[in-house]
Amino acid sequence: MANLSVNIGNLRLKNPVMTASGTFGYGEEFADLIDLNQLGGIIVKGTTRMPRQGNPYPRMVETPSGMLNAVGLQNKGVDYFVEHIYPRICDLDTAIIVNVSGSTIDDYVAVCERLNPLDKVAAVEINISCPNVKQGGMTFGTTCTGAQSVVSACRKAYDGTMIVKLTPNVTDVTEIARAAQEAGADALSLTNTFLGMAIDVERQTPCLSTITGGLSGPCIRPIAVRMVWQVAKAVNVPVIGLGGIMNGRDALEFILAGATAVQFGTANFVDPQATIKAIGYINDYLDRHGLDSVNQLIGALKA
Amino acid sequence: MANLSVNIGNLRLKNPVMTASGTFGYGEEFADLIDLNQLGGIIVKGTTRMPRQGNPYPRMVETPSGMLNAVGLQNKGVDYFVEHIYPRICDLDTAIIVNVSGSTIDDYVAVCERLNPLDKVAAVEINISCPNVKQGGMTFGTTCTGAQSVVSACRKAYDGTMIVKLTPNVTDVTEIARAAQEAGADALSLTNTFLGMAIDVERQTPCLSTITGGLSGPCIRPIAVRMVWQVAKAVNVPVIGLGGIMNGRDALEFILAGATAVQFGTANFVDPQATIKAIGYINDYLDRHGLDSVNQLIGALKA
Amino acid sequence: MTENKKHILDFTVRQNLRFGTNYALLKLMPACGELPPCEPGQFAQVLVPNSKNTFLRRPISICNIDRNENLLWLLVRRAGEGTAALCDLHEGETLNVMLPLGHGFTLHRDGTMLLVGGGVGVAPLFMLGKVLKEQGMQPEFLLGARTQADLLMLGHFNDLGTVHITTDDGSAGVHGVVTKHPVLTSGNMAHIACCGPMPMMRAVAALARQQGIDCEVSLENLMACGMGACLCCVEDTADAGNVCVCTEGPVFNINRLKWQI
Amino acid sequence: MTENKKHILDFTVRQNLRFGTNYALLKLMPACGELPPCEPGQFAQVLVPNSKNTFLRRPISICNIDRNENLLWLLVRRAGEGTAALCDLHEGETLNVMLPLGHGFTLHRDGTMLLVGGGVGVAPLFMLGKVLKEQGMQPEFLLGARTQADLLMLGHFNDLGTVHITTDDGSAGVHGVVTKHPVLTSGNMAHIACCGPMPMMRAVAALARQQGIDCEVSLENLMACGMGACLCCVEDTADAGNVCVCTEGPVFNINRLKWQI
Repeated sequence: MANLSVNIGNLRLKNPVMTASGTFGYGEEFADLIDLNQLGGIIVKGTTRMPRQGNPYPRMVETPSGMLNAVGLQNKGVDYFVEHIYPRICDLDTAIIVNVSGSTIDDYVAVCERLNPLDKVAAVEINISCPNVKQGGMTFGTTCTGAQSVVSACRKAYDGTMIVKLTPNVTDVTEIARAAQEAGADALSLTNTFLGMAIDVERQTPCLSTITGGLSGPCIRPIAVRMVWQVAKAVNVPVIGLGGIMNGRDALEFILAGATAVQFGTANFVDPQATIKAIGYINDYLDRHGLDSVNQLIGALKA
Repeated sequence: MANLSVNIGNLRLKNPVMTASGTFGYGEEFADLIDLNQLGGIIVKGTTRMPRQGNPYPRMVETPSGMLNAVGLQNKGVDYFVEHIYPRICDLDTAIIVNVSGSTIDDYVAVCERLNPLDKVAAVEINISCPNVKQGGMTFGTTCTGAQSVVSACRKAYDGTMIVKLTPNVTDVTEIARAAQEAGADALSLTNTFLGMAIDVERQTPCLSTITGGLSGPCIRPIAVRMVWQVAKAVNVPVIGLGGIMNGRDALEFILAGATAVQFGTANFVDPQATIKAIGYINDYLDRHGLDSVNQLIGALKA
Repeated sequence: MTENKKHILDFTVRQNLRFGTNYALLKLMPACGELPPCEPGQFAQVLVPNSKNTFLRRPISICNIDRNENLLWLLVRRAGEGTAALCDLHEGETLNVMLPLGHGFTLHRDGTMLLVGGGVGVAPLFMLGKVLKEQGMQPEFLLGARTQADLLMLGHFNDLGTVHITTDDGSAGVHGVVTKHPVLTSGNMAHIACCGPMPMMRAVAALARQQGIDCEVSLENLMACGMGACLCCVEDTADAGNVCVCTEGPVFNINRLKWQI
Repeated sequence: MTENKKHILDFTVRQNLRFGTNYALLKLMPACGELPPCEPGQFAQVLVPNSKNTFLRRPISICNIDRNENLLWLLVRRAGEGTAALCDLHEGETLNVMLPLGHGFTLHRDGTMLLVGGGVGVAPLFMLGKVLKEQGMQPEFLLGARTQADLLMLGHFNDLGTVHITTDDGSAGVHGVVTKHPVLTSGNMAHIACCGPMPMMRAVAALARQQGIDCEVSLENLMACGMGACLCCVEDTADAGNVCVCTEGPVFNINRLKWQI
C-alpha cells in the first residue's frame, strides 16, 4: 500500500481523489453506493448567500462524450447549509470543502464569513467560473482584475484554506492563475465547464432554456489537461485538476501534468463508484511502478 | 429539390458544404469515393511560403469523440502548389479555396501575392489560428492587434474573396472577429482546433511529439456552435461554421446558429463520404420543413 | 413509501423478447445475489454498452420484479442510439444497472384504481397492477397505442384484471386517444395512475382534475445522474419550486405540478 | 504495383473464428457485389461499431481475399477497446470497411522469399504467400510468437510452403525470437518480407542489412484517415522526408527508412 496522501496548502487529504462541486450533491446521495470516508475530499455544491431556484428546465443535454448543463446554482443558500446540512455531514472522515458562488463580491464575502467559523469545513472553493448565471460567476474569472477583486475580498473574510476555481474560457489561463495566486489563493482548481451550446435542429430551438450552458465530460479532457500543465508551471501553489476525469488513468494524466489532487465531476453521473475505483487504480499503479508515494507522480511528465 | 446555393461575399457556392483545410488533402485523395464536383467548396491544406516538413511523429492521438493532431503545416510550399497541384485541380466544378499560413506577416503576404493571379482559386482562407507551429499561427489570432495586422496586410495583397479562420482559444471570440472584419475580411470561418494535450500514463510521456496539439471532432462541437452563434450576431460578414460536424444534422446546428456555410473536417477521416451524405440530408430537411432555400435557415434559431 | 437502498449491479441478459422492431422486453438476472426491494413506479439507470454516442445512463422504468425467477424486466422502446443498443442486446451479455431509484406510485387500498398507460409507458403499470392484485385489490387498465401492434404485453395485463383499450387507428378497442374511452368518465374510478407520452398524461390529468379523480403521473424529464446530484431533471412544483424528478418523482400527484391544464 | 481504386463497402460478418481470447479471424462478405482488387500488404480501414470510446477507423491488414467464396479475411488482435469490439462481432452483423489502402509488398520473381511474421503481423503474409504460390514461386515462412498458442493460422501457412517457427518460451520450434532462427542466416534467402511488432521488425531489418538481403517491412504508425489526407502517420524517409505510411506504405524497403539499425 503506497502513500496516497497529498497536501493542499495546510490541508492534508488522505488521497488525491475528490468530487467536484455540483456533481455529488452533499455526498449523502451516494452513501448507499460508496463509503464516503474513503474519499480524499467532497466539494459540496455551489453555495450562495441567498437561496436560488436555478434556471428553468431543460437544463441538460447529452453531447458527444459529454453533456451541457445549465443548472444555475440551484441551492438553498448558505444559512440552510450551515443550519441543516453541515450538521449532517460534518462528522464524515473526509475533507468537506464548500464551493462558494455569488453575483457580487459582497455575496462571496458574506458566504465566506458565514463559513469561516465552521471548523469541520476543511476549505472553501471560490467559484469565479460558473457559466450559468447572468451576473458574477464566470465574468469575474475571465479577467485578472475581476479574479483579483473577488479573491482578495474572500481572502480577508476566510482564514482557512482557500481554493480558487478557474474557468477555461480564457485566452491565457496562466495569467488568471497568477492573479488569483497573488490575491491570496492557497490553491487553484481547474477547469470549470466550457461555455457551449446545442440546438434541436428539428424544432430549431436551443436544447437548454438558457441557450448556452457548461460543457463537461471526457470530451474536454484534453483541453483541461493542457491548462493544468500550463498553470502548474506558472504558479507556486498546488493545482487541483478536473475536467472529464472518468477513471484512475484519467486522474493520473492530470497528476503527471502537475496536479496535486483531482476532482471527479461528470463521472459521478455515469459511474457513482468511479472515485473509489480510481483510488484503487492509483494505488495499484504506484505499486506496479515501484513508487512509494503519489507525490512522486505530481508533475512527473517526461517532457 | 430546394435551392442550396449560398453566397460568401462575392463567391457563390453551389451548396453550403465545404471541406476543412488539412482534412481533405487536395481533394484528389477522395476522388475514388465521392464526386468532388458535388461539394460546395474544397479548402486545400495550409500552404506556406516555403516547403515545411511539419512536426516529428507521433502527430496524432485519439481522444473521447475526437482527436489531437500536431501535423504542423507539412506542405510543399506555395510554388509547388501553383506549379504542380493547381493545374491538376483547377478544372473541378467546385470552389477551390487555399488556406494560407505563415510564421510572419511577410510570409502570409507572399503566399497571397503568389495566389492572387490564379483565377480558379475562388478564395483564400487566412489561417491565424494554427496551434501547431512555433511561430505565427495562433499567436496572431489571439489578439485583436495581431489579427488586424495579418488581415490588413493580406487584404492589400489579395483582391478576391478573403476568409479569415479564427481560433477558439480566446476569451472573447467576437472581439477578434470584429477586428478581422474591420481589417478587411470578407468572411470568417471558425473554429480552428482547441489547444489540448494527452498523456500516456504508463510511459509518463506526452502522446504527441509537440506535447500539445489541436483538438478536433464532435467532442468540441458544442463550444464551436456557441462561438459561431456569438460571432454571427457580432459581425456583418458571412460566417462559415466548423468544429466537429459529422453529418447533415450537425451542419444544420451551425447554420441555424448563423453560419452561411460549413466545413467538414475530422469527419472526412471517419466517413470520407460524410459531405455528400450531408448535402442530401440538408436537401431532404428543407423539403420536409417546406422550405425553398437553405438561406431561410441561416440564423433561424428561435432563441 | 419506504426508502429503498440503491444498488449498482451487473446483470446478465437472460432473454430479449422483441415486440416488432421498436420494442424489446429485457429479462435480466443479477450476476450474483437476489434482486433488491423495488416499488412500482421506481426506475433503473442503465449503463448502455456498445453504443458509440451514448455517454450517460438511460433511465428505464422497472416493469417487473420476478422474484421466483430472480429476473428484472425492462421494457425498452427504440427511441435513439442508446435505447437501440439496449433493444439489440444479445442473451448472455452483461448490463450494469443502478436501482431502484425515485419514488413510485401510491398503493391505494380504497376504491378502484385505473392504470392508464400509453406506448412504452405501460411498463411500470404492469408492476403496479401486479402488486395491487397481490394485495387483494382489483386494478383496471386503460391502455392506449397507435395501432394494435403497438399494444405491448397485453397478455400479461389481461392476467391482472380488466383491460380497456384504445388505438389511434381503431385497429383494436375504442378508436382514438385514451381520454376518449368511457371508463375514464364512468365515475367508478377513485384513483388514476398514469404513464405515457406527455400529451397523453396532460390530457388524462386535465380530465382527472375535471372529474375530481385523484391522479398520479410518472414524468420522464431528461436526467443525467438519476439520484439527485446533478439537479438537471427538475420539475417546477406548487409547494417546493424546482425539485428533482429522479428523487421526488418520477411519480407526482398532479396537484403538486404547475401544469396549465 | 497497380493503383487499386478505393471503395467503402458494407460487409456482413459471415464467420468469426476465435483463436483463444485474444485473436479473431473475421470472414466478411460484401453486402452486395464482388470484392475489389487488392494486393498483398494493403490494408483496410474498419469503422468500429458498438464501441463507446472508439472514434476513428481502425487500420487492419488484409489477410486474404477468398475470391471463390467472395470473402475478405481480417485477423484482429484484441489490443484496445476498438479491436475488442471487432473481436466480439457476431455473425450477421454489419461492418463498414474502406479498402484497399496503401502500397503492399513487392512480388519478387527471382530468388527465394522469406516471409517473417510475428503475432498478428502474420496476417498480410498469408495473402502474400498465397499470391506468390499462385504465381509459381515457393515462399518460405518464419513465424514467431510468444507461445505455441499464439501461433496463428499455422495450418493455412503449412498449405503454402515451408514454415519455420520460433517461440519465446520454446513451446514450439526454435526457442527465442525470430532472429535466432538459422534460416535467416542460411544464405538461401534473396528477399525478406516482414510484419510484426516494431522491435522484431528492427531486429530483422538489422540482420537483413548485415546479410545484404533485400528487406521490406510493414509499418503500423498511428493513423487517422488512412488515405493521405491527415498527414498524421508520417515516417521519416531518406529520400523524401516525412511521408504518409498510409499511402507510401505501409510496406517500405528498409533502405528508405532512417532507422538506426
